[in-house]
Amino acid sequence: MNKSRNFLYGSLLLLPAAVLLWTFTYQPVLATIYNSFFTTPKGRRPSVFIGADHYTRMIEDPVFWQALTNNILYAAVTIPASMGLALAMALFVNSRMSGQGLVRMAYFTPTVLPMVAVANIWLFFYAPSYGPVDQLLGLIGLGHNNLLGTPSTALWSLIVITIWKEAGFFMIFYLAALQQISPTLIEAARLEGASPWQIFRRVTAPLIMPTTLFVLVNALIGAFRLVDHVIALTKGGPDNSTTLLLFYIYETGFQYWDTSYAAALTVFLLAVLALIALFQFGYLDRKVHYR
Amino acid sequence: MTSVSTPKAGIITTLGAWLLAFIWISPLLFAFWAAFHPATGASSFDLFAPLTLENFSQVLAAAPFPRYFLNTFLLVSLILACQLVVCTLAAYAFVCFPFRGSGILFMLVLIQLMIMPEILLVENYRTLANLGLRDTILGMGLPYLASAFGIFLFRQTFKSIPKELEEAARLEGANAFQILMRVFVPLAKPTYIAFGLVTVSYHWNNFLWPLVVTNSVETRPTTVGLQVFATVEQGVDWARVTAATLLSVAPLLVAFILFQRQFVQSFMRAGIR
Amino acid sequence: MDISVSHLVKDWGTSRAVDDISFAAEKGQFIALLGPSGCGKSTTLRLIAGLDDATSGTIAIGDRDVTRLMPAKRGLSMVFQSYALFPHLTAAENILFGLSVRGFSKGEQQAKLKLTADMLGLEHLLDRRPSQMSGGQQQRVALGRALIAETSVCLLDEPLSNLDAKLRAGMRTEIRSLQKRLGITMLYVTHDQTEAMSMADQVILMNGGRIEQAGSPTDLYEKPASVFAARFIGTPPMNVLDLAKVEGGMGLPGSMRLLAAQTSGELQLGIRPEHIHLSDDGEPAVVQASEYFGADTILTCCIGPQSLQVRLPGRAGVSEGAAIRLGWSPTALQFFDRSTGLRRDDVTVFKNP
Amino acid sequence: MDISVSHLVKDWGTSRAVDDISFAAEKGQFIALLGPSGCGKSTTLRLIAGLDDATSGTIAIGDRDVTRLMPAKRGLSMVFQSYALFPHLTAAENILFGLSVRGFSKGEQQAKLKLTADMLGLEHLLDRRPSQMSGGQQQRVALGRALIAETSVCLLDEPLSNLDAKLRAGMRTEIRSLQKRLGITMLYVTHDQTEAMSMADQVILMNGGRIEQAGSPTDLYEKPASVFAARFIGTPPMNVLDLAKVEGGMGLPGSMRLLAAQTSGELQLGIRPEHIHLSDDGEPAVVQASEYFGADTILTCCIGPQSLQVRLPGRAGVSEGAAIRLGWSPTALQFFDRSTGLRRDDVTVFKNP
Amino acid sequence: QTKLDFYYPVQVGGPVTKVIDGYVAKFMAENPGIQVAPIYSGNYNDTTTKALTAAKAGTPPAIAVLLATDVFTLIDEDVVEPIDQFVKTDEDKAWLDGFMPAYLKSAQTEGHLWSVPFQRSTAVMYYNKQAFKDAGLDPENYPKTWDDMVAAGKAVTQKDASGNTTRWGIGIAGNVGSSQWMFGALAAQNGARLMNDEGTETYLTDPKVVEALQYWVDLSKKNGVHPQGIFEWGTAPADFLAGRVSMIWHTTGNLTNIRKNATFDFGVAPFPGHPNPASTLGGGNFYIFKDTSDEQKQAAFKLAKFLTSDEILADWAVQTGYVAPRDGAWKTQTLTDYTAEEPNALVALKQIPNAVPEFSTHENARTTKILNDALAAALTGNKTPEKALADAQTEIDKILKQYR
Ligand SMILES: Nc1ncnc2c1ncn2[C@@H]1O[C@H](COP(=O)(O)OP(=O)(O)OP(=O)(O)O)[C@@H](O)[C@H]1O
Ligand SMILES: Nc1ncnc2c1ncn2[C@@H]1O[C@H](COP(=O)(O)OP(=O)(O)OP(=O)(O)O)[C@@H](O)[C@H]1O
Ligand SMILES: O=P(O)(O)OC[C@H](O)CO
Ligand SMILES: [Mg+2]
Ligand SMILES: [Mg+2]
Repeated sequence: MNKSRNFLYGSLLLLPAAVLLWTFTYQPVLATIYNSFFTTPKGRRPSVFIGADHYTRMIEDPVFWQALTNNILYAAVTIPASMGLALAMALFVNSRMSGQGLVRMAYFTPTVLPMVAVANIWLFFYAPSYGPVDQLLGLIGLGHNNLLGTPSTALWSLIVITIWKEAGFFMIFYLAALQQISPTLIEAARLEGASPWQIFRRVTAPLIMPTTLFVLVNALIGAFRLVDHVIALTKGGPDNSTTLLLFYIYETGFQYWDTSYAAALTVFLLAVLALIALFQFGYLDRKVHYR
Repeated sequence: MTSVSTPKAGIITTLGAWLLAFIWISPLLFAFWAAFHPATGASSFDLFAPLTLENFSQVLAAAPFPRYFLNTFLLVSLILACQLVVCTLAAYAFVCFPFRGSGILFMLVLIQLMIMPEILLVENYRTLANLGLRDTILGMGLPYLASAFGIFLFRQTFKSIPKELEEAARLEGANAFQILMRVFVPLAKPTYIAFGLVTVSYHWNNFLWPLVVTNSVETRPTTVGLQVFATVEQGVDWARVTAATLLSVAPLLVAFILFQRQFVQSFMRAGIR
Repeated sequence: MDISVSHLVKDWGTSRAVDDISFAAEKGQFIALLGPSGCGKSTTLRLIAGLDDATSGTIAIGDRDVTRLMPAKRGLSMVFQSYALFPHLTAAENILFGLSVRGFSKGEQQAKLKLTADMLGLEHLLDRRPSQMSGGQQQRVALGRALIAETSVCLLDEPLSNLDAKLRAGMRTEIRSLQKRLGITMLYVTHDQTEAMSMADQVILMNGGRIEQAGSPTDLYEKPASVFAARFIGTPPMNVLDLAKVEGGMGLPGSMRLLAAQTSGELQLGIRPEHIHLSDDGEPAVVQASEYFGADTILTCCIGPQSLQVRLPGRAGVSEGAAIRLGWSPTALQFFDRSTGLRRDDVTVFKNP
Repeated sequence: MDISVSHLVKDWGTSRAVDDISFAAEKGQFIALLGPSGCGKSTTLRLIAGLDDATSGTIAIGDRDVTRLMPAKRGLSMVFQSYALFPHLTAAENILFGLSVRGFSKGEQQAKLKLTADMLGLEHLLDRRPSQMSGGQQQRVALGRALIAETSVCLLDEPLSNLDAKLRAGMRTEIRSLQKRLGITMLYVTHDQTEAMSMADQVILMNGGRIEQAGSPTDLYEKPASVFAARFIGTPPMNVLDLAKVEGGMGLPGSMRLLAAQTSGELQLGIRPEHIHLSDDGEPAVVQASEYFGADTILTCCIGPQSLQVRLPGRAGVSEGAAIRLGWSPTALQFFDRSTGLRRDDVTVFKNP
Repeated sequence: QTKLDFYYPVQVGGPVTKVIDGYVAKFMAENPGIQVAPIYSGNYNDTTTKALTAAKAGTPPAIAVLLATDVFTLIDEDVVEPIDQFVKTDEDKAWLDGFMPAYLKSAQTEGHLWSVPFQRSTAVMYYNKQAFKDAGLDPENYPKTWDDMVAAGKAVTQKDASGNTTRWGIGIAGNVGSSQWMFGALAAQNGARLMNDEGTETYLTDPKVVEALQYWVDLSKKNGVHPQGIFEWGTAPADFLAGRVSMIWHTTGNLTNIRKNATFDFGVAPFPGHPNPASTLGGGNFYIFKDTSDEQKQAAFKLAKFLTSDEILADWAVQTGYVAPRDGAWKTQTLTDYTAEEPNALVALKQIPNAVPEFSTHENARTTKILNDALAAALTGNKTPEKALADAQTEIDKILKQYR
């Protein structure tokens, strides 16, 4: 239809979303970048331009590097583990078995629970000596750990919680994808003599590839966004062993009140997310769409 | 749900699935167990400790959880209602009124899929303070009222609605608003349900941003309330903390258990994948 | 004139989908727009409906020039190939959609609904959703939605192509008799020549965005204006064979028999399968395949290097590889120019002694 | 016997989809399983393929009882209605899927691929994905995947129903000639009687899970075992009219003419539309509708209270409402028992003077 | 009508909020022109965060109870008024003079008094007399030196058949937000200070400070009387009450809680020394914020005075276990009755002369976090005490440089 009408209607309809997105996404991004070049205004010291000082400070900041390495380890473990488990769960739930509904519910339930609430339960699970996890470890002779209180295990403990929380969520996407696969395709493969493993490798897995990539992007974003359990369980400790990037931003901004340095850290996080976005639009969207 | 031709799972698969399910549900089972037993039972895990509702009544007496629920409910309703409207309008514009540059606008919108408001919490906090909306439910919801995810999802769904339906409505004399309300919206119902569920559970569970913007009991949502409750100066009392935890997850959990079938199905029908 | 289209052109980017189409339909006529896939039928229909904008040309409905009007203002109704029923509405709500968005009163709506439903035999289906109806029933509801507005022009885009063969035959007669009864003008798009031939008062045969031939079904069948028209119509279609120069005229290559008295130019011979019969003194041929359909048998035969199809009644009892002789009446022969593909009425048929 | 099925039964919960089916196919035969939607054709095929388990009965392929074997072990191949091509694989990879999962060497695979692709004319399509191919091309790839394994039995479930009419006719002859050339046994499910009639050596007509009639196409056409078979086959199908008692025998209600010498029981008369012609001393009838198809015209007429269809060659030139007279040869008449619907060969046709 | 927001650091609900609500109601009854809204905002950390957040946004609370140690941070952010500027009348002066100087000291800098003490504490040692008795120790003879504590710890520690410890000797909270407080005491016991009074210097590399940390680390590493890793402040009372740890260092503010829930005979002891006993002062003061109207400030001051009256402080001490920071309060009937019945309540008070201020510097949140991290690193064996403290000193120097 006619172009000016489209423009009028289109822009009117887009207006509310545009205003909101500008105010709470784009403008803050720009402001964050801008503020990262100034000192934090304190009641008695107005802010002054300091160029890239915050960024050099960042490079010298051991906590930042620790947060970054923690976050990379956190992502590198939680993402494949939760995706793999999610796929296994989806395959389980997609096959006919008794109690299928209950099993699906069990998998999915952690997803709907608030992370902070869940953290309280896990705090007990991880409690030294009487917590169930430690008792289980005790059974195999590895007992008496202060899992959350020891730097070498604290991050792993959070990783386990994250996997537990996220796998069920990703399962839904996989389940949807699996159900989208026409059963005749599986039948055709069976007729051709493919074993269950071959069917998975050569038919199912390629067909759910788009889902895998979609889930991957979500998981990547999540790995840099979810810090509720850090706040609730460890506050980044002990000795920063569980400090993740966003938690460090929160801590710097709202505990130390160094908002400008927090802005510089945020800019770094935004750059990471931009990389993910580039990866998605540049690579994933050009991936072969089979249907 | 399962198509008939899916092979029946073997015994090992079934056992594996059940074991995993048990592990996955055990934290919740434990919480139930601890919340209904006296405080001393919890940490020593005495299976035969007597049942009690004491913990719940103590929690309710100790903290204004009903108020927190109300706050969460108001917050979630506000966000959901606004998101539905704002995202529907935007998606409709992208699908039915494309103009020069709307493609680029859409790409811009997609950026917000990556940059959730909580990442920008320092700046957003400043904005909110300038608006004088700190420590208000509106302020807590405001950064989320336009959801890129919603726009993306609705656009996708609207695009998948056969063009002929829109054309048929146009031929029958329906105007743009009628077409939206009488054709697009009802047809996208599964997507709306799925999106609604995602939004509700996201904001019911959201913590960091509300933690930053709320100060008072009058605005604090359940998650923050629970965190404040569990932040100990005098020592953790597992029984009461699990009781409080259960209280705060209960509404969502009950809703989920009741509607899990629809939840999962609408998720799939909405083609979120 | 109820519909009149002149010099209609539609470009999609650089490609021309509709290329200077003009035709007119009288009130109460049933016009079929026929042609192969991609020839521009749907585009033409959509231009008339106003769903797309014409690049140039004019469209008039009744006596109004509607070229620039909105679809809803053109005073026509349309039935879509996919029916385009609203899946979330019941049959009744679907039929009433237009009246309801136009703000007709409930009473009026119900009265009209009753009439339409009676006419189409939909009374017991009114509460069902499209997903609860068979294809034929959905088709009827789509018709109902188009007819309830009582516009004088109704456009239909391949309305039967999603139905199975049996149903299609039934709906064909149903639509046609409805159209006659209500006296509305119908413009009917189809790529199925059987449908066009059996239903239309006038067939407009399109090819590559242009009109190839327009006329009554008999015209198209008996006097195809081109090889394209000849081969497009009829199952099996007309046989078109190259002719070669023979002593004294032209004949089939490899045969001495003269068929045309002409000697200049390159000619093609057209003959319909049902006009060929077994004949002891006919042209020798070899059977390549034989398909039995109960009422008829279709033979595929070779005469020299060329192959042609023959329709014989009942079970022919000729097996593959058999040598037979084929005869025809000279009046059954038609001629085409091999280079232009156009019909040649100036060729003298050579009458065999 | 290449396929032999005996007393096959399949229950879905409480409803019986396949009800005691037995038949056998000789090596190299083309068998069509024909019947209306829901009659159990696909279920029968899937039982034979081993995709579903039979409730009771046995299935043998070649000389092996395969009733309890896995699908892949039964030595057969299958073509699905939806083609079931793997969307992420190229045509070549689709065709080779079975060989590759069975661990054939690359060399063998390529050799066989070349043969199959040549045979089906797929050489230039081998690198394309299904989404980049037309329906007909996809169909060919699906056939290729079934044929490359060189099993002696191939099952096909409505392989052509997703194609348009023109393509369907082409593929029909292609499949049939391939089958003959390779000498494989094909079991072919269709609900389209034209397909079954024109392709099959033997047609198995199913209805409600049971076999209604099994025999050659000519048998089914000329000697339908029941009213169901009579009406299922032929376009338009056979006219089946109730007979009433008349002086000295039975005739059409409202007519004095005797048709059957019988007087007891309730009879129905069957006559095919193409066996009726206009005849000056025939039965009086009124034309209700006339459909012109070029080669033929189908008239729908009334004789007394009953309606029947008549197929006349060319343009009949009879308009609606005209009074005509219809004649037929006594040999064209068939009789059925009105209560059982079964064929009655014992009825004496009354020869009009 | 003047409206006041009053931030108070406690988990919402809990018995303590009822008490505060009661005081506020009483105050409002006496001052009909003032309306006070108490806002319970979590632990000290959260409350400081909230108050600062609010102040920066221009909507500060009129008055808040925040850690005494936050004084530098609050001054730097320029959000609080010096309290002494409200002190005009003689009566006010008398009120001010009634506070114990030890508690006032930490609130004085730049020549002003910035806050007034309210719920003050010292850290004390709770010990399980039953466990002492079981181990053959004299339950009344609590450990007085570091060595005593190790010895007692060894005596009460119990292991099961497989060698796993079922009861620990001593637990000192090492988590973020608590460890700096505990460590201040340890350092003082060894005769060292962690920082100067101006909050511009820290002395973490002082060998005595390092030695103090080494002692803490050795409690578990060498002597095996302390749980490994980080012992949590939050779970400490539960562990003590469940008999899993026989001695804990905790705030006196937990006395009432432990008194109510203990199922065994327990004692409260002053901290040991090496050789001189020492503890740290802790707890919260009233701060009055800038950026509110004069009426609100005046009303806030009135509230502060009301809540720090001898009667209220006495009642507060009974209700919680906190130390009333005014001598006058200890002379009230309420407290004399109470201490007669529960002499443990006096332990904290008696410790005051031996107590040092809690760790506090400019940018306190950040320096405290750095110190916490260093302590955690040492306690978990990631770094040696020297290295951990030296690293922390370097980091803190970078931050405090600008304030010197
Ligand atoms: N929206 C469009 N944009 C670009 N090209 C189009 C569009 N619609 C149709 N075309 C092109 O215009 C030509 C005519 O298309 P049209 O749909 O009118 O054919 P048709 O005769 O209806 O064919 P069919 O029988 O397959 O429906 C085709 O080449 C088609 O690809
Ligand atoms: N998986 C199944 N579960 C339950 N009932 C089934 C199943 N598959 C088929 N049926 C039922 O069995 C009967 C026969 O179905 P079948 O698919 O064999 O019919 P068909 O002859 O192939 O029909 P069509 O021509 O529509 O494909 C039908 O009533 C159908 O509803
Ligand atoms: O728990 P409190 O009130 O004694 O305070 C303890 C310390 O000051 C915390 O750093
Ligand atoms: Mg079309
Ligand atoms: Mg079928």
